[in-house]
Amino acid sequence: MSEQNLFHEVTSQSVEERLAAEALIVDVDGFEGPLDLLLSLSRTQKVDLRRISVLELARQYLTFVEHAKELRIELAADYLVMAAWLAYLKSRLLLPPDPSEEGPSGAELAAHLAFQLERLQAMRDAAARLMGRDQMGRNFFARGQNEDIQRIRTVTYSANLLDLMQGYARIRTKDDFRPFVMDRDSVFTMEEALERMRALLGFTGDWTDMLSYLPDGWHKDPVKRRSATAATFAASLQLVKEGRLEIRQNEDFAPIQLRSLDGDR
Amino acid sequence: MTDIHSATPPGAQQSDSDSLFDAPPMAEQERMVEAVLFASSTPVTLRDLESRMPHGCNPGEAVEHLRKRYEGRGVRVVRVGDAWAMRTAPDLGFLMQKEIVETRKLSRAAIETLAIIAYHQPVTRTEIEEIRGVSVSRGTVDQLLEMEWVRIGRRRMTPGRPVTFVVTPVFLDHFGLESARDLPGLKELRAAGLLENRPPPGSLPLGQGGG
Amino acid sequence: MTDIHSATPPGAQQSDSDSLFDAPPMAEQERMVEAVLFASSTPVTLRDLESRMPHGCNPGEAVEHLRKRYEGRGVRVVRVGDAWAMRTAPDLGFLMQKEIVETRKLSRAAIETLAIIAYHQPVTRTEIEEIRGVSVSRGTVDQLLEMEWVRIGRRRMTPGRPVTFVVTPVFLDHFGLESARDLPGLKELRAAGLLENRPPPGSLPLGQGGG
Repeated sequence: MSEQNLFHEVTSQSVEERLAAEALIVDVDGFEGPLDLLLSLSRTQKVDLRRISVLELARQYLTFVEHAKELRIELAADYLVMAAWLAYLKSRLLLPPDPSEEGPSGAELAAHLAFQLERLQAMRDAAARLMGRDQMGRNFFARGQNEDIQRIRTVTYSANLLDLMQGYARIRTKDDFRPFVMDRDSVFTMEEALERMRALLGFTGDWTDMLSYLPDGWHKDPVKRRSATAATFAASLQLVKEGRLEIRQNEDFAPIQLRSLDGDR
Repeated sequence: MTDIHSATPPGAQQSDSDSLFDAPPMAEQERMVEAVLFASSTPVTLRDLESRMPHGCNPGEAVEHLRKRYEGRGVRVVRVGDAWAMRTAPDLGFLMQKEIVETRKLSRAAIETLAIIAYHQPVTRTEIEEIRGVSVSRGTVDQLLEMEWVRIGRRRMTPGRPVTFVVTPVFLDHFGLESARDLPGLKELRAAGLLENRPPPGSLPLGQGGG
Repeated sequence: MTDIHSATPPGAQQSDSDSLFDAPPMAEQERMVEAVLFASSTPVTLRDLESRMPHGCNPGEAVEHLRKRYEGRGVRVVRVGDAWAMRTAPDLGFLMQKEIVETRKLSRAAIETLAIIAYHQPVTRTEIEEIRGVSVSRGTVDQLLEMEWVRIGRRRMTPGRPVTFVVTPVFLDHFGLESARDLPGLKELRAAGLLENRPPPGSLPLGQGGG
């Protein structure tokens, strides 16, 4: 029971136990978090982790934290979070279960904590066993002189007649060479279309022909018209994707129509 | 690297030019495997053996013969994942004082993290943190990655698509394990349910430090 | 390394503390020698073996047994000066090599240089540089020479007697040309659309111009 508590009833503790308890406090930096501390505390119960009393453990932990506070030891936040949680767990374990209360029962929470402690302990044991194994470079050895494969690297270079002729053409026509640049005058970009349409969106609650969104001066010239139409269509699809537009076409090659969804919101 | 050889299964019908040469006798194949495994300090896959040996060889069978031949000798033929290697017998380690390589001392956190990755793989950083109850420092995992004991596995198909960690053949080789299934006590841990990733009921304050 | 053990000949009277331990059986000594020779990065002398092995061992005899055991195997025990080592059998050397054939695209500088040599041969380095408008790095020409697509022709009978470059039969063979005169001229290049900065159409009417 609580009489076995680490820090209460100091008088009944052996010197050794007391030293161990103080070592816990002094060494708080040596713990890798609250779970590690809980695992250490649980050893004082000297039982199989499956039979551990979580209630008892919670008491030990809370005493530990109180004691640390008395000694003005700054505990990291996660130790205090754990303390708060354990205090809550303790109350749920002690009080009769309230059927109206939602969430997991105290027993379930306690079982999970016990599981976590057991799992951590199991991993520690596994780590110890792993490191206790024969290891290469310590117990057994690989070949000392690696005569590993000699790699004979043959590099062949490829070039075909086309490469050759293009190479030559590039040099011979250098003087009248002009890097290929798209003629931007008659290109309406999707970004431009998007910007334009975002500004116009609010005005249309009804189905409107997409072509009415084409900017002024882009209707006549067939090249410009094609570019503007494509950009506006792509921008429309983007806005549909964003949920701001609806798009429809009644039949093949029929006008594409748009309707703003902004008004519905 | 060419896959031409390994593309032809050993028993398969071979093209005319190939069938001019019979595969060497098994004793000879065993010699070949012996030479290659002996010469290489890192494990060699059957696929690699096959690509180096003449057509029609059966390196798997040859390795098996070789393994038997070396049983009880000062050097052993060991399996490492899907590859094979020759290693000195562990009981003779005492003769090798000179060869001992000082390995970097791993921190307790690194050792625990390594064990968790080995036993729980593929495992996410969050899961490691949940098991250890503390956040895992970047350096710890980096050190294991750098040693090539751990590598990044597939992403977990859960929100955020977190990366997972798995152990490598270098890890298996170092600890003399044939595969991750041969980790000591793995079966018992699994049977005891300790390798499960049980979600906490409600919210527990453990292992959330990293999240 | 200590010389204490080797100072005592194996058969000699041993001190009381030593004689408490019998030397291991010869089969065991052989295993030890096997492991040490395998793991050591350099050949090992008998003296060194003796200093590593337990008292009373006879490494010379053990090496001899081991050497016999490995006769005809894929690995041999060989004497190197006054030391011993294990080496793969020489007839299996072919397994230790791996041929990798890598195909790389010729650099733009190399292609242009090659083209100039092909169209203008025999041509000096200075002329190549004049045509390309940039200096030609030594490596570029060396690469073409090494590939045997280009060779050194006659010296030009001008001041400084510079060497000229010409293309080789290997070059003609590679590009499927009978002679360098078969290379299409500028007119044909233009007809093929090669002189305009357009991506060339899928198939080019190459060799249409024939002459």
